[in-house]
Amino acid sequence: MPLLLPLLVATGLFTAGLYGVLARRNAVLVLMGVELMLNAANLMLVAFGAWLADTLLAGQVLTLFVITVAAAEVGLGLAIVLMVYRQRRSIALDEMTDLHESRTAGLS
Amino acid sequence: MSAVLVVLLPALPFLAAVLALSVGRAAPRLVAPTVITGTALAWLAALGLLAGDISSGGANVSVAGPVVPTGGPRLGIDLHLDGLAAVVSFMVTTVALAVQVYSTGYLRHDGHARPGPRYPSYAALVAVFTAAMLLVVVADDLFVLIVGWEVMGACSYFLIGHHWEEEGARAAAVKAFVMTRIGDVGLLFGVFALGVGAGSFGIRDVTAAVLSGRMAASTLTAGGLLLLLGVVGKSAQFPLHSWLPDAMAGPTPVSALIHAATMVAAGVYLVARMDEVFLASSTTLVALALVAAITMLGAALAALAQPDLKRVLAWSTVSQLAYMLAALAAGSYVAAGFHLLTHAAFKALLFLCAGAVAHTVGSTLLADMGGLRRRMPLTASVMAVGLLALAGVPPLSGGFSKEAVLGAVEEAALGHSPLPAWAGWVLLLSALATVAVTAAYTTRAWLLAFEGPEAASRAASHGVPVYPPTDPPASMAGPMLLLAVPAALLGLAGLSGSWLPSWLGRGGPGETGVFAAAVEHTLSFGWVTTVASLLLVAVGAGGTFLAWRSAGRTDPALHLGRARALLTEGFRVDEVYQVTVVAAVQALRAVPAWVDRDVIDVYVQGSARTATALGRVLRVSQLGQVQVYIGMALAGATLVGLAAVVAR
Amino acid sequence: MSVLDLLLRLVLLLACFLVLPLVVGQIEHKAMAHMQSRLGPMYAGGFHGWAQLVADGVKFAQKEDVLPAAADPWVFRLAPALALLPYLVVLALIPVGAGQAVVSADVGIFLVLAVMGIGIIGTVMAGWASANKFSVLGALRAAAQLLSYELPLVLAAASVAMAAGTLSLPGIVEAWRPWWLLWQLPGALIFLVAGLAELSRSPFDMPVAESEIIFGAYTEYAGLRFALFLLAEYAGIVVLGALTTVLFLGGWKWPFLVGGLGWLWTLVKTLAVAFLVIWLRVSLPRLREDQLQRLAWAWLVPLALVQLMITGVVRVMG
Amino acid sequence: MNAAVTVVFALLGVLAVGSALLVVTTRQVVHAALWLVVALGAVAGCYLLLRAEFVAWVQVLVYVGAVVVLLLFALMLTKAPIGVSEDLDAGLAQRVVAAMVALATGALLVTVLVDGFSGEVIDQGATGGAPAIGASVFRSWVLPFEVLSVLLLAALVGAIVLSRRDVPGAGAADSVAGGR
Repeated sequence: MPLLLPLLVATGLFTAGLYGVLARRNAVLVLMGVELMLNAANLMLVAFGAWLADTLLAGQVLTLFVITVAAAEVGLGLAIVLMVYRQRRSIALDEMTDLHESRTAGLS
Repeated sequence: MSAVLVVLLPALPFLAAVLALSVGRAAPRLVAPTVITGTALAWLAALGLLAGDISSGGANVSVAGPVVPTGGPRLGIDLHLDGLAAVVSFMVTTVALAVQVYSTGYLRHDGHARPGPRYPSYAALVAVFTAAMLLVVVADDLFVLIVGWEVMGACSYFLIGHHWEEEGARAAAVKAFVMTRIGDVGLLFGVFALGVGAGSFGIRDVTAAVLSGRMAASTLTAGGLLLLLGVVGKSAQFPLHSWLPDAMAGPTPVSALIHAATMVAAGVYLVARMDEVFLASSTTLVALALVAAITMLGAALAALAQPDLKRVLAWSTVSQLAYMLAALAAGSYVAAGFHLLTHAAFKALLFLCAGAVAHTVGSTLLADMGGLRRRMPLTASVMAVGLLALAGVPPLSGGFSKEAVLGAVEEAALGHSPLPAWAGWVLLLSALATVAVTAAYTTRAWLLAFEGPEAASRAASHGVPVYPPTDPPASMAGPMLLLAVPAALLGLAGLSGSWLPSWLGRGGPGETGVFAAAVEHTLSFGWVTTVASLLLVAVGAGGTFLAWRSAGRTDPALHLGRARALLTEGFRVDEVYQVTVVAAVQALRAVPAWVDRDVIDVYVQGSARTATALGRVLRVSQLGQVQVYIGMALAGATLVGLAAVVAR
Repeated sequence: MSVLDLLLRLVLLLACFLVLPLVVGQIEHKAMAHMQSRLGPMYAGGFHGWAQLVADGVKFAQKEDVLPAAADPWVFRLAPALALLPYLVVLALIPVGAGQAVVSADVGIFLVLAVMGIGIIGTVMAGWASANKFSVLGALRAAAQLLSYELPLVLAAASVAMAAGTLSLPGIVEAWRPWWLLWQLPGALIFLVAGLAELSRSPFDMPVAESEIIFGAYTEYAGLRFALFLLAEYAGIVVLGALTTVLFLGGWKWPFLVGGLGWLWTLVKTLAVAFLVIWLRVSLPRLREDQLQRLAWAWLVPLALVQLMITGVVRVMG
Repeated sequence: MNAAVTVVFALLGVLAVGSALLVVTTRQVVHAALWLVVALGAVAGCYLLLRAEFVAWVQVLVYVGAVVVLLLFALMLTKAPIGVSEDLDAGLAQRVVAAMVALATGALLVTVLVDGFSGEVIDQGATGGAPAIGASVFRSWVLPFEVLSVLLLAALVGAIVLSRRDVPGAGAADSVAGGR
């Protein structure tokens, strides 16, 4: 199998995930985009691990770690999303702009 | 055995200081025993070395340490102890021990059982200072010597600034540090010149190179003059002398140890140790003689007019150090060493007495004293011993050593030494004049402090509780009495013309050399100078006494008229510095100020203004929408990656 | 293995997958009936109504395939298949005798647990796509239940895997010894309880609590699709029984009759566990939602961790 | 590795990328999650073909079994409607910019990867069976493993604190329909 094949698949996943992160309003959908990007990274790790015939299995182990981190990230992310929903009845990202500087306030 | 003692000599006080500092906070009680024990052990080591020196007629102990790879001249961590070093180290440890014991009483505040909170650091600094001085004494390498030399300077800075809450103490500390530093720069370059010239930084290597004539005359002269600059700074000689009177802002025991007996003597010691270097170049020798001649008379005159007892002693120290340098210039390091020893004894004694007076009177101004002879009989008697020794009255120590110096200078004036005869005459006349002035100011100090009416306004003027002055406690009186013995009797060592030379001998083949015949290795007393000086003492003392009597037992210095103010301010040398050096520096300081404000600050403030302006622009992009940020970041990262791809 | 062999195994698997749930369902009918002092179906097919469930199946097939107007058609239709499929995969991995599994996998137990987790997506899809409040509630309950009980389930299985030193299902059976019945008893109980909860079987049947939310996620289903959900439930019982057998009860091992007839013992043990499941349904009342979560987090997870620790200690000491 | 594997991998890859595109473009929010299941499953298949068996099943167990269920859970708690929602995507301008950034990133990646690795061939994947992975994790990677366990614990605590309502100052007063 050419190494390029899994790499291109991963690139496709990454590009799609990136678009999702950038273009979606719904926070849960943005999280899905993040998951896609993480999966792209994982696929690359595994593919390179297979290509290098790594006896330490570094690629696969790192993939496991990334999956673990992703699970933690989703758990926390969704907790935050639910919190936001409870407060505002909406999880549209472009409405969560409370932390930006107001245009009328001066530098202080 | 002796080698071990030589190493222990500086190591013991240093270890004591480290210990004292480490336990100082937790157990202040242990500080005094620690430092006194360390100093006492060093004193014992010095005593052992001195005994060996006296019994064998000249010590000669070398300790070779590791050699530092320099790629140039040899630099070894070596120690060497000769007769001179043995005697001086014994003197240093004796004074240091006395000062350490004395300090436990001096730094005790009224009504307190223990010394104050600054005592641990103070005691540790004094111990470090002792170690550094001993390192200078036993150093066999110029860089080892410089290490001790600089550590001494630092300790001196801290100790002068002991009362750092006082403006004067801080200023005096800085002044002492800066002025000695000027000299130290000279010393450092002198060491470089001599070391490179001799191919080694070892002191004996340098002197050997000088004796064998291997060193170029120009190198020798340059190195000697530069060394002389260091000596002038450290020993407070003209023109770098004015820090020493100001340094009296420090505690009196510190003045006794550092600014009378040891640190200022380091310069003299260096010249004595390396006198081959100075004797080999008549330029250096003349410079040394002129510095000594100017300093001794000027400082003595300045001492005559001081209103402050400690400043009198300080100026007299400057003057007496010049005596030693005069002997060295005349080619007699034995006479110089003799005076160094006696001076250390009686000057330390005088300072301790002055401290005792100040401690009980609450002031060092002569105007606040008067009539103390009846109040403090013990202090008065030992003070009398010290003052008489200082005035050079036989059979007290100062009388003999001063005669030795005068004898050496007379030999020089008669052309029996490498010093040109004219310079010898200048030196001799100055020295004789100084004898009279010295007698005058010692008499004045005695009369003002211990005779006459008691100062009635003492308490009112200084807000100190009114209680009659008394003799100091045992911890202070003990060291005073201890020092009174050598101050009185040390001169007897000069009775035999051969004892001191053999004790101070180098003990090695260095004795023989091209200058061996020319250099005085014995003490000589000339009848002419002896009689002349005794007469001059009588004139100076008697004149002062008469002036005092005639002026209604007031300050005889009042007779000096207009000159009094000039002398009080030390010939206004500081003002000269103020209008020349200081003014020049302050004028120059406008340049970096301008650079800082109009060049550097422009960039700094410009960057701030740019950042602010950019912030105003970039604020538009801060929409608070996280996706926009991510998108921008990724777009930027992509651009960077793109640049990397394209650039390749 | 040849293609023919594989084909034969698949046919056998399919047969088991279709027959065994029916058997369990029939047992449930009759056992419940007798426990409640009634007869249950008695007429279909003749002897004690053995063909009742077949007749039910025919009835389901004849019913109209109702699609709610507001439903999401694709998801609605796909859900039953997704709920059923994982159990088929799991069944294929169960070794019925020494070397007698349709597919053998190196990481068998892990694969089983992974695949079983997918089934819940079918239920959630069904609940959401039905466009019915009760269905969504049921799906949410089912999802919450699954997420909570997945942890003790995996931990209990991990205990056995650690004891056997392998993740392979046949390997676990090979390594099994009778005294493990005692050693792994807490793990077995935890596994069974958590499995029940994953299957939404009583007393953990809040997701389908008919008295509260009608039939939860399956409310809007009718006809064949509903039958598929029912089939999934009974297949789940079979799978749970088979897994408990393989992991904790020694699989095909027995003091006698081992040679060649191991599959019989597997079957007997599986049906015994299935009977236990039915028995529990009849005996115990339904838990409340908060009681369910408390049971999972306050009892099962700590217990499973203790079991894991005991197993570890014994393994290291032994 | 033979040609059949390559072909299957290619098909799985197309499936994965295609469903990923549907995840990010569909206008029905639950469909996005379901397409995500397909994409993640296809990636798990890719792992299998790369002989990373253990990773593949972990992918199924954690991603499909847990992460997606959590996502669906969250979607339902936030009242995901059936049918097309118009407010899932940002405005057209943002979408265009997003597409440009994504495409540029993708193009860059493709350029770099093709430039660097075209012609390289995976002969034999390192077999990622459970024993090998276990040995690697607990010998070479035990420290990161422990750190990760702490991370998971922290995430657990954080999620609980965020979602509890009896913590002072946390959460809003109103409640949401849900099965907890």
